[in-house]
Amino acid sequence: MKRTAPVALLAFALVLGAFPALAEDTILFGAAVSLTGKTAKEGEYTRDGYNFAVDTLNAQGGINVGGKKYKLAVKYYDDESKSESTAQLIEKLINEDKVTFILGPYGSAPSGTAAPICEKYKIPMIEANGSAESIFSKGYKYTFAVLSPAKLYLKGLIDLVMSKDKSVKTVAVLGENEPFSKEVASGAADYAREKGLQVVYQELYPTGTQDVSALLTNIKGKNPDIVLGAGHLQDSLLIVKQAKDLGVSPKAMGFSVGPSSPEFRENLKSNADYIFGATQWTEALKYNGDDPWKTPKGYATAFRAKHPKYGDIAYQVAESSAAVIAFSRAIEKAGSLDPAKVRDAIAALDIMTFYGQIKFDSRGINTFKPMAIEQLQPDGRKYTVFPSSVAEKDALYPMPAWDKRK
Amino acid sequence: MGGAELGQIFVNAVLLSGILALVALGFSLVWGIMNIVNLAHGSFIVLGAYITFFLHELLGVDPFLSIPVAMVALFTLGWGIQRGLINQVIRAPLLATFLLTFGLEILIVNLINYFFKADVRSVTTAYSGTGFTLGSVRVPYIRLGALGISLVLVALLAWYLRATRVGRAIRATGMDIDAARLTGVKVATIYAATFAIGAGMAGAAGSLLSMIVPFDPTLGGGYTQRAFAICVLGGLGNVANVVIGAAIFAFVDVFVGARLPSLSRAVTFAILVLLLILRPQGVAGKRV
Amino acid sequence: MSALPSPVPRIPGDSILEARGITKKFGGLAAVDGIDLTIRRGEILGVIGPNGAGKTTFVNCMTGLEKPTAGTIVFNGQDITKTPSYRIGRLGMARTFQVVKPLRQLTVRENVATGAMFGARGSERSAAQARHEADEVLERVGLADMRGRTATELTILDLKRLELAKALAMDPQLLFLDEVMAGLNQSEIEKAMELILRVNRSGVTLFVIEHVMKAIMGISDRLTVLHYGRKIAEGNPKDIVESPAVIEAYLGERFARRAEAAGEENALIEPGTFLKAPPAPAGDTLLEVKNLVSGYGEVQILRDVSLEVKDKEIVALIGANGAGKTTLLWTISQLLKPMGGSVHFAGRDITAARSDEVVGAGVVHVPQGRRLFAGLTVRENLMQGVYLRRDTERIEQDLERIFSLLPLLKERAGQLAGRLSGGEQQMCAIGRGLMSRPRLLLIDELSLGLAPLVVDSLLDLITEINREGTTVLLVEQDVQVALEHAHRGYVLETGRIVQTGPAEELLDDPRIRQAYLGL
Amino acid sequence: MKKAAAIAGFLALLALLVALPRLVSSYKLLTYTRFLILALMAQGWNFIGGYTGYAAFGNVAYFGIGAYTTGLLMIGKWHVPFFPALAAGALLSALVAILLGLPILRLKGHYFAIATLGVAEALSQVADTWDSVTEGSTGIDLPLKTEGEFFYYTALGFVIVGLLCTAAFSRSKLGNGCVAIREDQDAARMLGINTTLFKVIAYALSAVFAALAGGLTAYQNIHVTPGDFFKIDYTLQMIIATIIGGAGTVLGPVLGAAVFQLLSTYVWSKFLELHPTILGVIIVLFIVFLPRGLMTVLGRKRQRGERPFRMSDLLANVRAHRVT
Repeated sequence: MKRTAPVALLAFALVLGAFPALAEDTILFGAAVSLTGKTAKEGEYTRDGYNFAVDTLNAQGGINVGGKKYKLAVKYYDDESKSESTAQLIEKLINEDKVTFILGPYGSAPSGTAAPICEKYKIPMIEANGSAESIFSKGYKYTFAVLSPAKLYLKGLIDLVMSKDKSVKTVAVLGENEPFSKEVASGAADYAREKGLQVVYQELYPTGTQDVSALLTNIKGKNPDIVLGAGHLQDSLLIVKQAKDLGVSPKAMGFSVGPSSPEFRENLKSNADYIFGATQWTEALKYNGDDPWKTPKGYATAFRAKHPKYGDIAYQVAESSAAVIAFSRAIEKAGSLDPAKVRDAIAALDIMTFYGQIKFDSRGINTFKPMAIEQLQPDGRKYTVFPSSVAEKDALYPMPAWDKRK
Repeated sequence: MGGAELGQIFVNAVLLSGILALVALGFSLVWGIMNIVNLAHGSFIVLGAYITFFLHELLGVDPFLSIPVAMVALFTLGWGIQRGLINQVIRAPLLATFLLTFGLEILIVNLINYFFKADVRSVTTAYSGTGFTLGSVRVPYIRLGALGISLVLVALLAWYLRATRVGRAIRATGMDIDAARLTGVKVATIYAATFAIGAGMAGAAGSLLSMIVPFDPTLGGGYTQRAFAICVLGGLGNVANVVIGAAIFAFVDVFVGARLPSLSRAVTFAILVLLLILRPQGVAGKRV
Repeated sequence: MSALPSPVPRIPGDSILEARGITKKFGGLAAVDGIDLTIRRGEILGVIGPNGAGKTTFVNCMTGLEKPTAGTIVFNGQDITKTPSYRIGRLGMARTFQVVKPLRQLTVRENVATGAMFGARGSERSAAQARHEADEVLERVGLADMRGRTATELTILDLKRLELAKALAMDPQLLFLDEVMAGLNQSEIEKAMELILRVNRSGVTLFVIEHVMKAIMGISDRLTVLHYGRKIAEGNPKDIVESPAVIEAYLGERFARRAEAAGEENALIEPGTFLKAPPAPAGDTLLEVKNLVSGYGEVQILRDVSLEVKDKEIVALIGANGAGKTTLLWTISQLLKPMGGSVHFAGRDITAARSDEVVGAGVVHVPQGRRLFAGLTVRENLMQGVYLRRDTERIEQDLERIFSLLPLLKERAGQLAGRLSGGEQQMCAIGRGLMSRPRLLLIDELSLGLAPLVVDSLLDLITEINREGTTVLLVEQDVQVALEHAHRGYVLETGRIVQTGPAEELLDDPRIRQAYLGL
Repeated sequence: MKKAAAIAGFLALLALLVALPRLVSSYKLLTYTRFLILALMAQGWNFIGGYTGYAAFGNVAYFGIGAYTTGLLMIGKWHVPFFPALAAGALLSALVAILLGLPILRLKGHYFAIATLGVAEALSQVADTWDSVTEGSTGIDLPLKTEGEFFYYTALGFVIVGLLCTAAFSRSKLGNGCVAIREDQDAARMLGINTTLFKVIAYALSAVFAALAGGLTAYQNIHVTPGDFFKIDYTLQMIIATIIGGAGTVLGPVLGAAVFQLLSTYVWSKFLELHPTILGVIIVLFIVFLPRGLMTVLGRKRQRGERPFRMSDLLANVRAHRVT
């Protein structure tokens, strides 16, 4: 007995130490993001975004649920950028770690596999990084996305160019054969047709493609006014590099993913100039929201204060923070932690934030927030150039041919 | 497609086959001599790419000049891995060595990921993307240079294996390990040298790729697969076969890519399987 | 062999297998060259012939493992020339492999059961019945107590038995035995012979390839002799071994004449019939092998071998196939690790050395079957010989030296070694050995599969290099070739040295003929 | 006597396995289900890779075919119930395996490996682009099925059937013939074995198991995309599991699957960022010290009177497979 007593104590301590998250006044969120594998970088953005919002809210004393203050905490797992792992980890978060709510993974495919699990346990998930509408076409009730849907990504760019130049006629669209990019590509192509442009080239290339010279050669033959790329960062970089290799010089060139992240310029140096990029959010936008940071600027400053290593802030960070804000507001509205109640509160949510309006349509997508377009300009900086209401600078158009640059 | 396009696509294919030849060179050597399919080959390529990248970023070394550094570094690593690990299981069943190298691949890739993070990198120099135009056909300098260096290294290895004492011993060991012993060859050393050379070549390939494609720690896997396919297409046992295999692969890939991009890999592999069934010893190779 | 059941009655002229004009070509040369052969039901047909006579290839053709280039095979009145080998097995033909082919990871019982499952009566048996059948076969061949062992754990004798058991389990009517006795010692051979006779008496027709003459003489009803892919003799065993053609094929032509002479009463042998090897120089011991024990895995081949080679000597090591000659050389050059005993070279203990150290010490091994690097040119093969040499400046002149000794190689210098003829390959192999500047040259089966003329020129070469100071240990199955050119000789039998002495004494010793022809 | 004890132990284990869903959280249950599914794949691979000795590197193709056939039959205009759909998937896989096997099983060693790998890659891209049928990279969604027990019991059932099949196979003429082929094709032929036929059967068997695993996983994950269901990871996992456990043994694949799945899950939850690295190290160590799998430690046949395994044998293993 004498001997066992301390052991028992120790064990008890361990048990307590093991579950700090379950301490009374904390709401535990669960998230399976990619920390290794193909999208490890974006996964890191996502995690930073979630953490930043949670810390900020906690610093303000947490959130108020039915007159009681709760702190927030997030339990993370690494899905290795493999969506089948996501499903498994969401199960783990819900069953083992007993999380109350789920914050989405990075990417459309993982979100696609996470959604049914949340549906199965009736645990609401707000995700910030999966905008493929295929996720929301299944009528899931517990999955919501704060970001604008894939098909809108390049819409703004087409509008922008057409406002600048009435003479544009032709568009080429190439996309990665993967749910999200596929939707971006077809969305852009459809919108271009709708606007009376002629889509002279529309092809999908397989994920992991290391050489697009063949596609670009075909495109060069068609000599389109606009070249749109819908893939991931790596693809966008590859397309620009090889476009220069092959002297493909359209009047405008834009991508769904890539230009908005700092690595784009780090990789391409001055070759990144004049490239347009779609973005869910930039710190130049002029929203005035009701949240700890109010404006994009406010958010950016606060975030940089915490993460000096960041240059400009990738939109994945902001939208991830936005997901946490949306959750907190919905929970406060519901005034309870009951998943069903919170779910309904989310569905009914309509708030303005530093990230823009957050309001979900019947499927759970935030179709109310517009996309913005950025352009990398020769001064080495990146400017929001669309929508014009919030444009920091006028877009440089047309893009000078590669060999005409000094 | 028009004549101009055909010409351009043809040139693209030629340039691509050069790099692919170098990618598959070390893989083929190790397979041919030691009968090991080295799944860690891709991770060696990635290491080469990172070496070039950091030398360029931090010390401003011109990527082409960093190739020898990458080769030496990978050579050393390869030697160590062979003596330390692979040599321990080299006589185990085929799949054992296969999985050992697979484990190595996971290990190396994720160590890179852990230390250098998953950021996408690429080496961009003042002359990146510049080139000259023949008629309507663009020839970018870097890819041309890559082609040149690949061919030089291929030739160098061919010469080394043919004309030097150790090179001859390497080929001899690959043909008859016991007879080689009877001429005084210490097989463990020769194997180490073979594997190290293979790794060194992978390093060089990595250096070149770092200028051509944006990369992250996961770049390698795809190239291991390509190397595998190229060796089968070309056949083992001769450096020249690698070039042939690479050319076939590149041309199929590029031309199919130009017609139906989304099916390029399917078609390439379909052709590969057919070739295997019709000519198991490879297009150029002798049965091994 | 007393308690044997009585022979099965034979219907004269009733043949179980008719082979007509069987030819098998590999590349250019014919390993089997138009052999006609009939096997009578119920008989034991013995087949002999020097290595490379095409015996095994012939069996491969009969059993469908290789498709003959020409000729027809009729088994029990049915043409099976084109039948796939697995069907042939089911038709009631079975074989053993000279190089045993056990199913290594399987137990002895499973090995044999496999035969019982798919053999002539396999279809009638369930797997379980097959295993039961296997046990009975194992009893018959005396492997019953090994049934639980995996094949990898068996000795060579048991592996041979297993080979036989697998074949028997297939309930064959005709069984091909390919050198089941090679490497067995006397008492083991006795056992094997008895076993084979039992099998035959139980109604199985046998086609027996064997080098151990005593055995083949003991069991065969008829004897066929193959040489260079042709049938050179067939008939009653006694007559066959007396026939000069056969003795010549085996022991060389002068020996043959001597045999004839021996036939006549006290005939005189004119002097000079034998070339006498030069008198042995009195050098000090260069190679000393003491009580060497060696083999593969758990299988002992060398049981206890001691021999010594003096500086500047040519020593011949002779003995029947499977006596352990090659094993001895492999152990000396450390391709096999000795299990016991010691090897000293020039006073230095090399028992536990690495193979490259042995070569470095000056012991160079020209292996059986040449083992050239087929994909390297002749020149490259020769140059590979200098791998360990540091005296680069003298290498070129050595190469010239080799070329002057073997002008043929000079002509072929640029060719791939794989494309050379047998003789040229042997030259190249010796050349490769010489390029290492050996103090002791180990040559394994110099004359194997080579035409007499070629052999003679090679022997002159050996004598030449020996005169220049290279010591030679020559392993040969051709007694005459070996002894005529050596100073001393050793006779190896089933892993032991049974006789030694000056070469010419051994040449005259009738026991040698006996060891070979079992007379 | 001993036998009785063994049977008792087995029944106890079985009882435990059956009771498991009552005892553990549904996540743990999911992990066990994953292990069972991996075991199922490994059992399949064991037929062609373990017993017959052919390094099949494309079995994920049959996993994918099983998944898509099951899925497409369950949704769309047919609404076939799960089990018939699954059976259809298995059948189709077997058919494909037979047609492919006839030509490619003539290849040996690495060449067979790359051929199978190539087939898998090609199929994956076909699924990726054949929108009209597979909805391309977007993938298809099966009806939502939430009871974890269902998948657990189904998988458990299949694995037990798999064990019985493997046990029967290893005792049957077929199994015996396949092993003979692995050990020495010439000898096998001479023993009267129709090698081509046997190889194809073994290959088809492995395809059926992969298909079952695929269909089950599809129904469990609901969301089926080419990217997820044709990825080489599955092939590698089934091979690793089999090798770790012991290729060509009855229990090996299941044992290996358990070790691999549970180890990786554990490492996963413990090391947020280093887990793949650690997994790599584990694989490397396994291969170096036990290149022939765990069954060489546990599965020593008693009637052969072999001594029990000693730690020193690990080093012996290394020595046995090294060159100097």
